[in-house]
Amino acid sequence: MGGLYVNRTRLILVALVVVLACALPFVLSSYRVFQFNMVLVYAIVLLGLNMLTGFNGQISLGHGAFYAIGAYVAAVLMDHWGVPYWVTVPVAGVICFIAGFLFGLPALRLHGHYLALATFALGISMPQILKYKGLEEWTGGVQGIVILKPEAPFGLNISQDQWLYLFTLIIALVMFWLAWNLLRGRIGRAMVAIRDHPIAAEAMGIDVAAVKTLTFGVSALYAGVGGALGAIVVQFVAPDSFVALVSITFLIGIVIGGLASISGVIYGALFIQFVPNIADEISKAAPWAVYGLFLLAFIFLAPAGIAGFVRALWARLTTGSTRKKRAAQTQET
Amino acid sequence: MEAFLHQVFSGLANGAIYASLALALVMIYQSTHHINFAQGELAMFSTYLAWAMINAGLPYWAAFGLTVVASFFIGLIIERAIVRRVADAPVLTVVVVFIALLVILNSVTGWIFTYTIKVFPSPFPEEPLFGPYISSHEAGVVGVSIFVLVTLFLFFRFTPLGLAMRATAENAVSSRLAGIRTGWMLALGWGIAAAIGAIAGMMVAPIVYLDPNMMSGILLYAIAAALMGGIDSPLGAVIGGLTVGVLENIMGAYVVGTELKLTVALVVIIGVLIFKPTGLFGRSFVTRV
Amino acid sequence: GEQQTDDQDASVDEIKIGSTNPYSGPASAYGTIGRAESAYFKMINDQGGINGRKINFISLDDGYSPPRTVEQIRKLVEEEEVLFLAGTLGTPTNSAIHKYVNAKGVPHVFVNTGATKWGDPQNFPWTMGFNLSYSNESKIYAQYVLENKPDAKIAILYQNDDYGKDYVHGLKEGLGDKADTMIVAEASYEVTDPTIDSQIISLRASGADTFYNVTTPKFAAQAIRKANDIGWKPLHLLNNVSTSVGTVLEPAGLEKSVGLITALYLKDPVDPQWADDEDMKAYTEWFNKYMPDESIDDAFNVNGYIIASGVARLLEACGDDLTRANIMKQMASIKDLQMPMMLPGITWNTSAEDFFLIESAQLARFDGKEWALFGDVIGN
Amino acid sequence: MAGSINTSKVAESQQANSVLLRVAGITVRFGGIVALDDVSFDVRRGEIAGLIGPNGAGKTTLFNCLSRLYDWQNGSIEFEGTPLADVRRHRVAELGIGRTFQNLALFKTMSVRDNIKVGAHCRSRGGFLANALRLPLTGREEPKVDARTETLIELLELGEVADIPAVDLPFGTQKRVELGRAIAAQPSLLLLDEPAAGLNHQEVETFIELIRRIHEELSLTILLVEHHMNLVMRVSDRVFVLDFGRKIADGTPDEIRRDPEVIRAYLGTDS
Amino acid sequence: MPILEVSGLCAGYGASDVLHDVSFSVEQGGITTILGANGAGKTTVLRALCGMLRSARGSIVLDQVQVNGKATESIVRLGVGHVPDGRGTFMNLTTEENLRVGAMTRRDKAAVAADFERVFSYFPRLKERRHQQAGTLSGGEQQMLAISRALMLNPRLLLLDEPSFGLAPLVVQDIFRIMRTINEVQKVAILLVEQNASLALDLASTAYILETGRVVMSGPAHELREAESVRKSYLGY
Ligand SMILES: Nc1ncnc2c1ncn2[C@@H]1O[C@H](COP(=O)(O)OP(=O)(O)OP(=O)(O)O)[C@@H](O)[C@H]1O
Ligand SMILES: Nc1ncnc2c1ncn2[C@@H]1O[C@H](COP(=O)(O)OP(=O)(O)OP(=O)(O)O)[C@@H](O)[C@H]1O
Ligand SMILES: [Mg+2]
Ligand SMILES: [Mg+2]
Repeated sequence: MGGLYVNRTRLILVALVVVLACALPFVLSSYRVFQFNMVLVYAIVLLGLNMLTGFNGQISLGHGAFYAIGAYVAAVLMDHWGVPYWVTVPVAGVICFIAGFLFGLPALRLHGHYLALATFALGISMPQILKYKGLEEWTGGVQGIVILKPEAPFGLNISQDQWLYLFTLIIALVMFWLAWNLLRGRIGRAMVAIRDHPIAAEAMGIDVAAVKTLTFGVSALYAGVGGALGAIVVQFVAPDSFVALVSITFLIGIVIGGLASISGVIYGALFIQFVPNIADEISKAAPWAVYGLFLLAFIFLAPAGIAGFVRALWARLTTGSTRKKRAAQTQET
Repeated sequence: MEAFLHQVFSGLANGAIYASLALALVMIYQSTHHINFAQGELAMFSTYLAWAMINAGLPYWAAFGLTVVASFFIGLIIERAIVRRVADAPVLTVVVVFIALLVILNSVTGWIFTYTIKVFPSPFPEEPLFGPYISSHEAGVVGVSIFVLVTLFLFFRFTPLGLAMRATAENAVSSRLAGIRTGWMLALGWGIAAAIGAIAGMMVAPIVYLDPNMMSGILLYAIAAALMGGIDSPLGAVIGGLTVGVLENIMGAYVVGTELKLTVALVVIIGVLIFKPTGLFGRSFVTRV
Repeated sequence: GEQQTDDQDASVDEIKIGSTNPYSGPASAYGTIGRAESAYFKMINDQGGINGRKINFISLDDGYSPPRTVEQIRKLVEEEEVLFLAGTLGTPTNSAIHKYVNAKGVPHVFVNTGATKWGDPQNFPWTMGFNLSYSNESKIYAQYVLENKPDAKIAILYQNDDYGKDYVHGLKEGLGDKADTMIVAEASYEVTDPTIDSQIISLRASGADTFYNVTTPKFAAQAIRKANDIGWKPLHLLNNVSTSVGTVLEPAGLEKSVGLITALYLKDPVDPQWADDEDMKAYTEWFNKYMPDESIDDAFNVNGYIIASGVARLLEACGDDLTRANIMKQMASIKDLQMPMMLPGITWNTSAEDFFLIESAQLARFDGKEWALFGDVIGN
Repeated sequence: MAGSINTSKVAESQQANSVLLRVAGITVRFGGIVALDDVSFDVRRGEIAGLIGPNGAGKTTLFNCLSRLYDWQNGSIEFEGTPLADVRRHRVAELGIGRTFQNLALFKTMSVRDNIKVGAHCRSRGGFLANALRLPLTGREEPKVDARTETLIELLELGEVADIPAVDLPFGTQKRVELGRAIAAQPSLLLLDEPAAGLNHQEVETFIELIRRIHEELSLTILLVEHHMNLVMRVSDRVFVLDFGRKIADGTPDEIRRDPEVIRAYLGTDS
Repeated sequence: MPILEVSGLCAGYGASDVLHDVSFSVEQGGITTILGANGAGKTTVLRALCGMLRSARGSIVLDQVQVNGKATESIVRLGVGHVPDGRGTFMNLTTEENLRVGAMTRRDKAAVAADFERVFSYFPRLKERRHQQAGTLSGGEQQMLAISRALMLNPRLLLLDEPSFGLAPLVVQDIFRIMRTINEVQKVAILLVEQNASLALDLASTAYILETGRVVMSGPAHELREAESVRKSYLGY
């Protein structure tokens, strides 16, 4: 976490990635643009989850639930009230923030595996709640809701896919910027301090309960924004889109990408978006087995996540000094 | 009233299923401090082994014994070959390894044995035990769970090996400094857990049928049961399992209906945990500075 | 959205067809359907293809997750540029792409679920379902009950998803005004439930004398066995999804299955009554050659086999006019087609207004050995 | 921080000898164990008070009460007139009580610099929104925290290791980081739990200098638990002695050194 | 004939070494002490001896057995008790269970029982706290427990990393008395790392001074006691 110095190389790198990301929809086919659009969506969700789990140390196996809430908020708003798609995104964020905060309150009492279970339970229950008769009028029950795809505004001469991608990209950049600010400042330090030693953190004057619940809220907010964007991109929400497996996939994303790493969520998002397809191409008989092997391979080759791997590589390339290397091990990019 | 009793008994029978897998979870927790998400699939895989042996003509008990032994070694090998490599990694990394194992086992089993359900025989007589309430097999499952519970309890409480395993799970470095072969303790923990899982699988399969997804639902309940009972307590696992079984039935039949019964049951469990954060029978450990 | 007209050039010697199936994930039991379809096309290609063209059947994994279906279908349509889609499996998954494929004008046929919405030519002219719709099937049972047991007290067990709810809805429609009085209990289950014992106990306790069992194979077997074990002997109506003798009734116990009633339209490879049937011989021969590692018991394979043979049949009908418009046109002009592995007398019929392929079935009662068909073929 | 020297000197002379911390009749039980038994004492503003006693006498337990980690069954603790019982845990630091931990409680993965910055948490402002949006407030606060941190790093000679994760440092250095973290909160009362454990003779000498220096420069009141008699006796103005949870003596170091009860229970003869 | 003979030991954590070419020995039944400043590498030496550092190179001979590269537990089973830096308490086990873990390698039930009584007589506090969760013991109590745990192993060679750490003066005196006793009565050889140089040099026969990972001085303890530099840095007179 320490030494988040914004040096020039890093700035250039970030700028390069952003430029590349902006250029993407103009060089790739619509279908690929759609895939990368989902990568951005996942990256936002993973960023929130990593904030909670990686930085703050609260394990969530149920973030799919907030992703679902975000998606449904967007879908219901658009479907029932004709709310413009871009309005639904912040609304979904706010609603999920509240939901996350409220869930975070009882979660304060639970630690480790017990918290993991509680969040997992949330993930498992969500499809059932979405199917529930009493909510059917809004949620469309098991049928789900079909959403219309937005056109590019201001008479821009670009396709819907390109526009949606850019729209998502802008939001993603904002979300990354916010997370970056948050994590490198006073609150970010407090989050990590709580993860490393909650008792000492409290003795240092950190309101552990408040930081934890708010982190839960913010993390749910990210999931909700991601959910809303995901719903708009996929143009469809249904309970079956938000099964417990989704939450597990998000967890895989942050671990493979790199716990407590901001850049890691991008790697993680790429992994969860593309590796299942690769697995499918390798075997129709047992694609899951292939997927599992990929997981194991990544964990073994990059135990600190892809971000950690890249960092170590970078450290080896740039300096031979042991000090820096050591510092890099726990620093984050 | 009769229906109510029936629901309770059926809940107990289901609960015994959850308990049997929960015991395997407690076993692995005690010896590694992890919750093994692949435990259910491991049990399922073991049960397929037993099924294959029985199909090949082996008598039930021979297949049973061989399966338990084979599962022990499978657990051992998985620990040595795979889990060992992430021994020092953060919990979540290990969780991902478990998930990888889960999907691999699930998928490979489906591939080898196909997804059609299979009948798995019961070692217990056909006739029901208490009228229509509970079958002999279900009663048998309860009995087996209690047997495993008592064995585990005695093992951890009174044998040096049990103590060595607990010590290893808690502080591997200090354990090595006490001369404990921690590598073997972890492998042994996996082995025993896999063996218990195999027993659980063979007890469960006659009731739910054998298929590659047989355990995925049960695992969820078993985790809930183990945590509600206290993840370090074999007794808690059994009582947790039975409670979850009954609770779920009563919720579904009389309180919230079947659609939300799982949700509500989970809410109740979490409620219990909030009230008692280490589970009903879990020991609470103080961290002091 | 823009409508694409990249119909395939008739001169090509390969026809690309796209599909999705859950090969991974909790629904991977259905994966065998996709593998059966692929195996069938392999046979077709081995025999020289259709009208001299090989079939390139690209079936992708969607894990039964709607967002992934959208992604895979877009890949098939936009990257692979398949001529059409066939046999995509699952209601939520197909719902997710329903609008997309119709906007794109890509034929989306033999949709492999029984939801009613796949037969709506007005709004979705490019989509046509395959199965007898769940609601039509339900209406057959409703009619049967109304005729044979007018004062029945019905208890329903259904899977808590669109498949289950479609069935329940269909039954209620079929019963009409009497639905409220006749249906005395409903209980649902989740696919993750280990057992449905509790539900069976509740349903029995409702005093029902008729049991409408809307479950997938594993739960169907559990339900049949459990009802029997607790001594509940209702008129037991079992949905067509789970009529496989090999994978449902045998596990449940053949003697416990006696008296089950269902609506059939496919032949079951394990049902002894078809042992000497020509269709079945061809099927078995194909199966042993092309799917040696799979289980012949599994009636899901029949589903894949028929869909694939339907697709082959469709391509034959299209001749050299391999345009998307022609595909839909041929799809919508099937008359009294008797396909292999379909029950005798159950034919396919479609028209520009009628996008339901299979609309009839025949009731059957399980006699402990085989499904004894009785009554006429019901439906149009 | 450096600038505060003069003003605080004035304040100190005004308030000299006023009671900063009052512990009255504190009793703490764990099941059957009585860890503290009716313990009372005062710490005056500006002094260095030593707290000694055999192992398990209850010294750390007392510290844990002062930072509200433990609840006590009887008695009261007042800090600057505020009853501590009414103060929530995370408010203790803000109130002016800082501490180090006997067994180290650093934020392991964080760098030395960040550890110290966390220490300054209670003296800076800016919540989630201000941080995420980089409101002007953050722009003002962060540089202040940075500056204070750098001053402390210099004071404690941690410059060499400032970017290294705390967990990789030798024990003694970690103790210094903890000290830095504690004083970053600008406490008026500093609780040190065995700060010199594991230091050799020369290091203890250096440490005594350091203690005196921070006491002076930061005008702190210090309550010190230590088994290193040389250190305690040299820096303390007064010493309290606990044994089996009970206070058995208090007085100047000289008085304590001669107290037969203390010699019997704690010091032994050859020290 | 030394029970422990170390030569050319290099070891570290990660990329660079902390120890450079360290050589020393402990005589059979003797007491050797290693002194050194904070971070000099004393703990690292003890860790390397016990096979806890993969990076360790050089030769370590324990009673004529080359133990380099052996697993920690195998080395321990040769009769090496280790009171580690940081105490290594099993926080969630009881005091008694901690001690039972210490005696895990032993089969002689009666002797173990006797040793229980012995360590309880050394540290009556532990007996009182017998069934308490060890994690809640006070710092000093945990230190007593760590020493006792090592004694329960009935070692031939005892490695002590700052045994007096966090102990009250009286107890420190006790500990050194105990060390002397077990050394004399049970012929346990001791390698002592200690900050209280005065006591350590009194107890030990041989001493080594470690500075930034190198042995800079060694010899009979009483001689080192007189050395100017040792007096200034470690003894304070
Ligand atoms: N949470 C707790 N549960 C049970 N007993 C406790 C707890 N905390 C402390 N104790 C007991 O209270 C007594 C006092 O402990 P404390 O840590 O205050 O001692 P101390 O004076 O700091 O000793 P040391 O000098 O060894 O650090 C000890 O005997 C300890 O075992
Ligand atoms: N786990 C570790 N990871 C990385 N570096 C370490 C680790 N442990 C110790 N070091 C480094 O190795 C060097 C020697 O440390 P060691 O603990 O051996 O010193 P020591 O002489 O025992 O000091 P002390 O008196 O503090 O116990 C120190 O510079 C320390 O930073
Ligand atoms: Mg203490
Ligand atoms: Mg050391």
